[in-house]
Amino acid sequence: MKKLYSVVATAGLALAISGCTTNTVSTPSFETLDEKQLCNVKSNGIENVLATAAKYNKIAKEHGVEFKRLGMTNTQYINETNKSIKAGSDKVVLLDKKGKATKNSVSVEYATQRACKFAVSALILEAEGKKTWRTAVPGDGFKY
Amino acid sequence: MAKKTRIKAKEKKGITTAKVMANHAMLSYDEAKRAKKEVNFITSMIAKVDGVIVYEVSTSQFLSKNPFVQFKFKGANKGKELEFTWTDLKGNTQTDKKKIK
Amino acid sequence: MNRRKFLGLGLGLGAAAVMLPSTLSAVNFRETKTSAFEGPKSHTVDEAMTELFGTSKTIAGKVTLKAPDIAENGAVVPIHVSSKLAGKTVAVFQDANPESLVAVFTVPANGIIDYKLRIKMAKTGTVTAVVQDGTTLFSDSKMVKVTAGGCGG
Amino acid sequence: MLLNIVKSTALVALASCILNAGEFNAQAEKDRIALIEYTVAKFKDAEKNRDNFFPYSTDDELKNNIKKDIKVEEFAMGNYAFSIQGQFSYNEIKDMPPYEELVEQGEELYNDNKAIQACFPDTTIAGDYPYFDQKRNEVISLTGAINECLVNAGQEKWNEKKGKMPILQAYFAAQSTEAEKKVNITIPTAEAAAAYERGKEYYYTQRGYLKLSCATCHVQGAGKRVRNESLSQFLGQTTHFPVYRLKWGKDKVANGLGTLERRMEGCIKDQGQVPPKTNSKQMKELLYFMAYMSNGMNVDGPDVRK
Repeated sequence: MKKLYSVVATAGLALAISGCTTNTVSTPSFETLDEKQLCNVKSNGIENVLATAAKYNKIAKEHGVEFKRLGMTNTQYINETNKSIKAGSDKVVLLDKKGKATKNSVSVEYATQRACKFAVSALILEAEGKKTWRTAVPGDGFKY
Repeated sequence: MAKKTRIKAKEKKGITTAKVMANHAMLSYDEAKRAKKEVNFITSMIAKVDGVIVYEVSTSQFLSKNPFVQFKFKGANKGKELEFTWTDLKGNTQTDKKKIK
Repeated sequence: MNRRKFLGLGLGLGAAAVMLPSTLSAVNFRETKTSAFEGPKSHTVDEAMTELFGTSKTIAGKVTLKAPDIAENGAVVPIHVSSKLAGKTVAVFQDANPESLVAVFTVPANGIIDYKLRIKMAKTGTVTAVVQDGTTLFSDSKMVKVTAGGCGG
Repeated sequence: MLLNIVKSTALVALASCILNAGEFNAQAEKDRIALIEYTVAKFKDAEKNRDNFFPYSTDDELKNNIKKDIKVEEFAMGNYAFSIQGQFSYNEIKDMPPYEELVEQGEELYNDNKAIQACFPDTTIAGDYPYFDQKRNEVISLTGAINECLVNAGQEKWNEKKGKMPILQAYFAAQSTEAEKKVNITIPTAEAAAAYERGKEYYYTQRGYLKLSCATCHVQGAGKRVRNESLSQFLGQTTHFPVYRLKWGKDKVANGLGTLERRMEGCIKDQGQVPPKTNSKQMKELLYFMAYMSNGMNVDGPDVRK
């Protein structure tokens, strides 16, 4: 019986520790980020929105929740947008999955807004996911 | 073309079933053009037991890469050797043998 | 132009190689019916069939063709032709590629019409199997849908 | 050295499993049984259960393309377990699969490499990975163990996704299948249980710009379609790796075979997310959780997919 107690205690402790580490990684405040306001290029300006994108994407990357679309990571997307701005171009050339330039491009404004949106949503999604994931588990929160 | 043709031949109730997978890129005209390689594919396959033809097919560029064929024939016993030969467009041929189980 | 020239050369070599071993009884359809395989006019199934058999009139039935409704991958489409007919020649056609004749089997004395093979299809099309019994052609057809299959990398 | 570690951990794992069975793996067992119940119920009769499970599927699909009364063991076949349409091709290709020569190459790789032989004296171990190493307190994947073995012997690491790695693993899988081994994942300690839970959270958490979780498609979505793809069910998802995919092998047969990690990476990319690194803790814990869910099922690799 005593042994069982100790087993339960260590298990609890381990769970607490692991739970703790994952909790500290995601600050709850991310859930309340206002993506529309933060990523509005017209009211904030392209440079600021791109800086916001870079800031939050860095955190998303550390948390392992960075978005990727059509072979391009959000980091690549931000880098390419920065390059275009520096070069004075109003177009961002999209890359393929090997990192090579494709024939397709988008406007700097669109790229900036999307990069920001992706960075912020990744963190919001992560924070929401902490609360909602159990609703998908059969035998737990998922009822059918 | 050094790779062997994979052959499995089994006899049951007088009927032998042979499964064969040849090793060939089977580059069709379109594929060869895209890959910038010379077109080449198997154009004929023949199988024999004791020198008697038991399977014969003329093939085209539309067989899959490493083409697989299965065929059945009567009259061969376990222990006999099945001899399978293919010839491709460039005139390469390869013959492999396998005992019928 | 180049292609035809090359083909001619290839066939010549192929024929020479085939003649060497004791395959004298073999009917090499690629040699005798070149036009059915590659002929400039034989782009449809009907035309290729006419080149090969002299007619494209077939009776549906007595031949069973099995093929998937939707191919897992157009590069590997399994086909199964079987028949109880005592025919001597079996041919497989398809209309998904520019040229339609896929394979011609010569059924040997001990042979059974029960053939499997795996073919390539560039797009959705109909596969047709024909067995020649005497002067009559029996056939079965099946439509195979080809899509770019499989998700994820 | 590694052999000793493996041996001792295996012994400890076995012993602690007997001692603590029903303790550290209690939650995992509950999850596993709940998943089996759900999957079996869902595919009992798709047409009858449409309101519950398949509200968007067509009549034709439910009636003609989803098999009824599927046995638990059959779920290891992926979507071919239920998809009548896919079964013809699958069975035909399985009859003489393109990976046979690669299994033989895997055997040669094994016979030619003394280090690998020393690390893996038993070749029927495909169902025992990933396992939780109690000394190191981490999940060890088969891919990770093979590369570690090579590095310890002063050899170069192999690509974790294609090439020699899945070819050797195909040999292990074929040997395990032949020996009729079953998936046998243990959860020996509290730390192992925590790793399992983290893997579970990953599987069920929505990610990427499409806001999909693995479960969206493979638990709730199993049996439904995305474009023309029948989504496979989670149960039995890891039993048959490495897998030969027709699309991977399109240009070169040797490239057709891929490890479980290669498949996972592609799947996670489709979620709209940057996948975790092949040998990262996150990936290994995810695989650990997934493999546990197939516990007790037959190892049946390598296999072929579209």
